[in-house]
Amino acid sequence: MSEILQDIQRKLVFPIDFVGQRTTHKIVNGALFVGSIAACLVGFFTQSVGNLLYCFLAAYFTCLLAVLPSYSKYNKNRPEWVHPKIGN
Amino acid sequence: MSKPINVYCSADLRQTLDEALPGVFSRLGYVQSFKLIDTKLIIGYSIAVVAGVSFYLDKILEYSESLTYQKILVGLYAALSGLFWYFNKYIEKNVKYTGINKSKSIQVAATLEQYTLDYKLKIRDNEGHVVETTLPANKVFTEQGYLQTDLLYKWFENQLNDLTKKRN
Amino acid sequence: MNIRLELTRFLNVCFALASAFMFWKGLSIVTNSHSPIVVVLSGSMEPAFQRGDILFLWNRNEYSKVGDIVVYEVDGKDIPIVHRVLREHKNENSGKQLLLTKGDNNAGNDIPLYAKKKIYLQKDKDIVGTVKGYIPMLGYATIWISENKYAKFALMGFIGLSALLTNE
Amino acid sequence: MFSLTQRFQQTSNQAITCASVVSIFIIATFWAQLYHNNVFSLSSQIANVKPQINLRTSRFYGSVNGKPKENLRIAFDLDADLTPLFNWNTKQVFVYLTGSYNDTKSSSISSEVTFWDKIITEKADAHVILKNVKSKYAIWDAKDKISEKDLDIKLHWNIQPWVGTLVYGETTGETLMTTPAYKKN
Repeated sequence: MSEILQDIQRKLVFPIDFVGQRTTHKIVNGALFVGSIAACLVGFFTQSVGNLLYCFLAAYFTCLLAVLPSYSKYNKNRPEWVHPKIGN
Repeated sequence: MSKPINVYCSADLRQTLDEALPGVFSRLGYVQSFKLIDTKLIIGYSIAVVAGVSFYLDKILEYSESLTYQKILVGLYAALSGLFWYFNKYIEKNVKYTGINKSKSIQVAATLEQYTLDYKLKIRDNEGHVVETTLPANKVFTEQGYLQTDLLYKWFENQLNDLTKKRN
Repeated sequence: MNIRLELTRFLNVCFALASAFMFWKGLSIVTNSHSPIVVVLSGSMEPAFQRGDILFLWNRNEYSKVGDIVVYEVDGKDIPIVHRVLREHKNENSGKQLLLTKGDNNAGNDIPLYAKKKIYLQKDKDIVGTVKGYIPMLGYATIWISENKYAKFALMGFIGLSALLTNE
Repeated sequence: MFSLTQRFQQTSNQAITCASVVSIFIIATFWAQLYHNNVFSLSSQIANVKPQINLRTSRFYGSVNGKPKENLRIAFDLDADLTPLFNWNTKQVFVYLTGSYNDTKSSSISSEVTFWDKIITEKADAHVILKNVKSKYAIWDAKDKISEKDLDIKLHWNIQPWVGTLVYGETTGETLMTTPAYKKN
């Protein structure tokens, strides 16, 4: 059971490099911050909690779209790792 | 060797390196001192025991019957958690290894920040000499996620030579 | 095998479970209610509360007021009920208070729901807490889990596994 | 952020943090609007309160062991404009008419009962005008008699928000009513 789950977990990794990780972190923080403020403004001026919720969800899903896939631009700065000695 | 890790996960890198330290230093002739680790484990497990007792009392007693005990246990839990936090922050201070080689003792503190691969080390001996250095994790890991212990050993050997040079 | 390493890893699992449980216990002591956060299970308070809404309770008030939304438990039934206080009769000499409740969406009062022969609830015995705050919808997951036994096991397994697999 | 699940978790965590800050914003503006509209001093007119008492023997009308219980119903007029209670975080307003009274023998025994209530979900319906309406509930006391008591009748309201704390308040303009002695017909 746990082996299967571990296997699934390993397949779902889609890694990105360290520079990419820092970029996505910044994107998430920035986009959600801006999105929250926009949602508050839209919601307040239309006087509708529903609009606020839609706005906020839009920001959230945009974020997911921007950071979830391992786009190749997040993988341009892969460091050089050690090459294992043959016969090891 | 054990399971491969994902080399792009900073937490995995740090944990694997932390756990490799005792092996490297024992090859260098050091005997590990477990004082800090044991203290930490004792505090940690007393927290777990307090929570366990609280959970058990919650199962066997009615809410109103167990209330007094629960108040004490929650207080104890808060106090111990505070102690644990204090210990991590002001006493352990990221010290990952303490060891003695004859008359020399050595303390290794290490951190690896999120989203980086730089393992930052502070090696201190009993005479107060300190070496601050950085080990880029890509110098000791393969892309597949295996730690090359030999490379790690050699790297530490060089660092300790630096420390010895400083002393003389 | 390194016993300290295993102990440290196991401790992290313990911490994950212990902190969640002790937070709950701490909250229940502060609010003086044995379940300070409840999820609405029935539609009897619609449109105020729908199934899946999360309610925050407070039970340090000595008496309830008419119009308060209270959560109460009836002897022999293990599902707490969220309804509104329709009337109250209090005796400040004895500190006792009798309450009659009704669901906003129900036609009649709650007498048919009370234990046999009772036509009132007692504030000090039956009331779990008064509703103070509210978050819509988020509790729907817990309804799904409690009404689907496989989901419960899956969740427990998932929590345990993710605690074992993640290093942070 | 190295793996798909981590990125998902991190984004969701961050979103939850932001959502709680946004909720605080909603709650704060909600309260500010309530105070701005002076909702805690709204007035209501309650008039023409006519009590009527009869005897019931059902458990659902307060009777214990088949002993008859005095039940009270009233008819009343009501005019209250609750429009200011509606703002962007108001999901519904629950408005209820209560009577409070003390026990005739001991002043430390007191009661409050609900005669009538209504759920308002639309701002357009928030101006309540009622003429000679019968109370929704039959009232009895915890003891035997509801007759010959002085009831203080008041209109209360309770806002259920979309998110945040419940808000309670009462309107000014209370009326006194004395219930008659019960007469057998």
